[in-house]
Amino acid sequence: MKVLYFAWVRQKVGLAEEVVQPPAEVRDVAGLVAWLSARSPGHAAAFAHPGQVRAAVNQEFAGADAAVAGQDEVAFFPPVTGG
Amino acid sequence: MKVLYFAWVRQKVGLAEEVVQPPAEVRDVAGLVAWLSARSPGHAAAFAHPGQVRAAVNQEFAGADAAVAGQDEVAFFPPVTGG
Amino acid sequence: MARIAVQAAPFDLAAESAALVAGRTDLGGIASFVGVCRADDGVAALVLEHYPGMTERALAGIAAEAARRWPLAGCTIIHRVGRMAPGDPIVLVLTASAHRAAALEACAFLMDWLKTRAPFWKREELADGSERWVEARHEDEAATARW
Amino acid sequence: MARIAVQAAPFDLAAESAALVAGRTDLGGIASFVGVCRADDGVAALVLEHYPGMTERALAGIAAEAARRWPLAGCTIIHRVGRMAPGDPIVLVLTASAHRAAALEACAFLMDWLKTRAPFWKREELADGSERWVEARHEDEAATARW
Repeated sequence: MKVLYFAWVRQKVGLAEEVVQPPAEVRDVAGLVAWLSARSPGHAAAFAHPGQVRAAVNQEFAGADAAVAGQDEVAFFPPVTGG
Repeated sequence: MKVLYFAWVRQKVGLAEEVVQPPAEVRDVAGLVAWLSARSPGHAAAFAHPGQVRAAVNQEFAGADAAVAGQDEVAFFPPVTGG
Repeated sequence: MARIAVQAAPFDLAAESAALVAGRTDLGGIASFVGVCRADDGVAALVLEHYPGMTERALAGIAAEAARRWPLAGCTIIHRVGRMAPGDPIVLVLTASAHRAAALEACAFLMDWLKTRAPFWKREELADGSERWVEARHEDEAATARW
Repeated sequence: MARIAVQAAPFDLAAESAALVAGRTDLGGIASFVGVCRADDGVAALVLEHYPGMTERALAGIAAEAARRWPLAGCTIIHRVGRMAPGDPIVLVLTASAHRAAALEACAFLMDWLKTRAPFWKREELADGSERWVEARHEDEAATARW
């Protein structure tokens, strides 16, 4: 599973992307956030306030209960501010 | 009093503008229309359907009861179609 | 504040837009609308007539009304007159503001009001040599009334 | 139907507009919006970051939604990324239609949706050397919800 980070989420995690292999019990975005948060203090800081972080699965916006698995590309970022 | 005609009102009257001296009892746009209509068959044709003709007095849109007098500039034209 | 022009010559969207923002760093956005001569039903050309003097007054009044309703940093209205071919640009409205909604709404407002409150008249010349005056549309009155 | 671009380079409003109308005589109007980098509170520069791949998908999806809602003859969305100075243009939305209301409404819709549904993020660099991420605005969510 490829995980991407953008904006201040990227800065807090300290990585733009990483390839991870979460255990089988990680089935959705919320589960992945909990599992990623334990990887480093940076990850923990990035996900400290889940309400401030948005997710996309395979380049589509996704909620906390969206399924994640295998070869998915999952991204985490703040609410968007383009335009 | 200067009277201007535009678009098909101009074509029917056969004049783009004329200087007229209506009698004192012509006090408003409706009165002026009635008086002008008697000047020629062209005028009569232009004003045959008053609901299709709009007016401006001194370059401001004006209704049938708007006052007209002396040195006013009065214009008659169809509903506008710019843009 | 507004730049108003009635002219036979084409206008330059990029130059007009650049003039509106030149030297400013307080703008959030510039909205524009360009009205184009459409080739409806075999229309070969469109001839635009107007009421010199009143036209400029009416456009300036409409621009002033927009400036009362929205916080505009600037606004430009250019309307062409004379003969136009299908595809030719007829009218340009540009609005600049710190906020995008103000610029976009004021641009739509200016077009709606201009359609029903500025003294222009369109005559269509058809491919068969005949001509006809364009009639005012009820939709345009309705669009004006919504503001 | 839509032209979508995400690029560091500036865009050319006149060229993009001309490309949209080239060879057509069925258009009634072209609406545009250009979003500009504003110098709020001592902002020295703005840095735009995005999610390559998802950005283009999201913009194409928003353009397709606009085409479902309005009879558009064409639409262009160009969003810049990288470092921008106050006064620099950031985003261009262009819409063309036979009808002015469709072009103007679709242009406003595209900007509103783009603001909340395309993966871009802005970081402000301040004159004192510090930096901060721009926070999403509730007004933008409300503007998206009105459509």
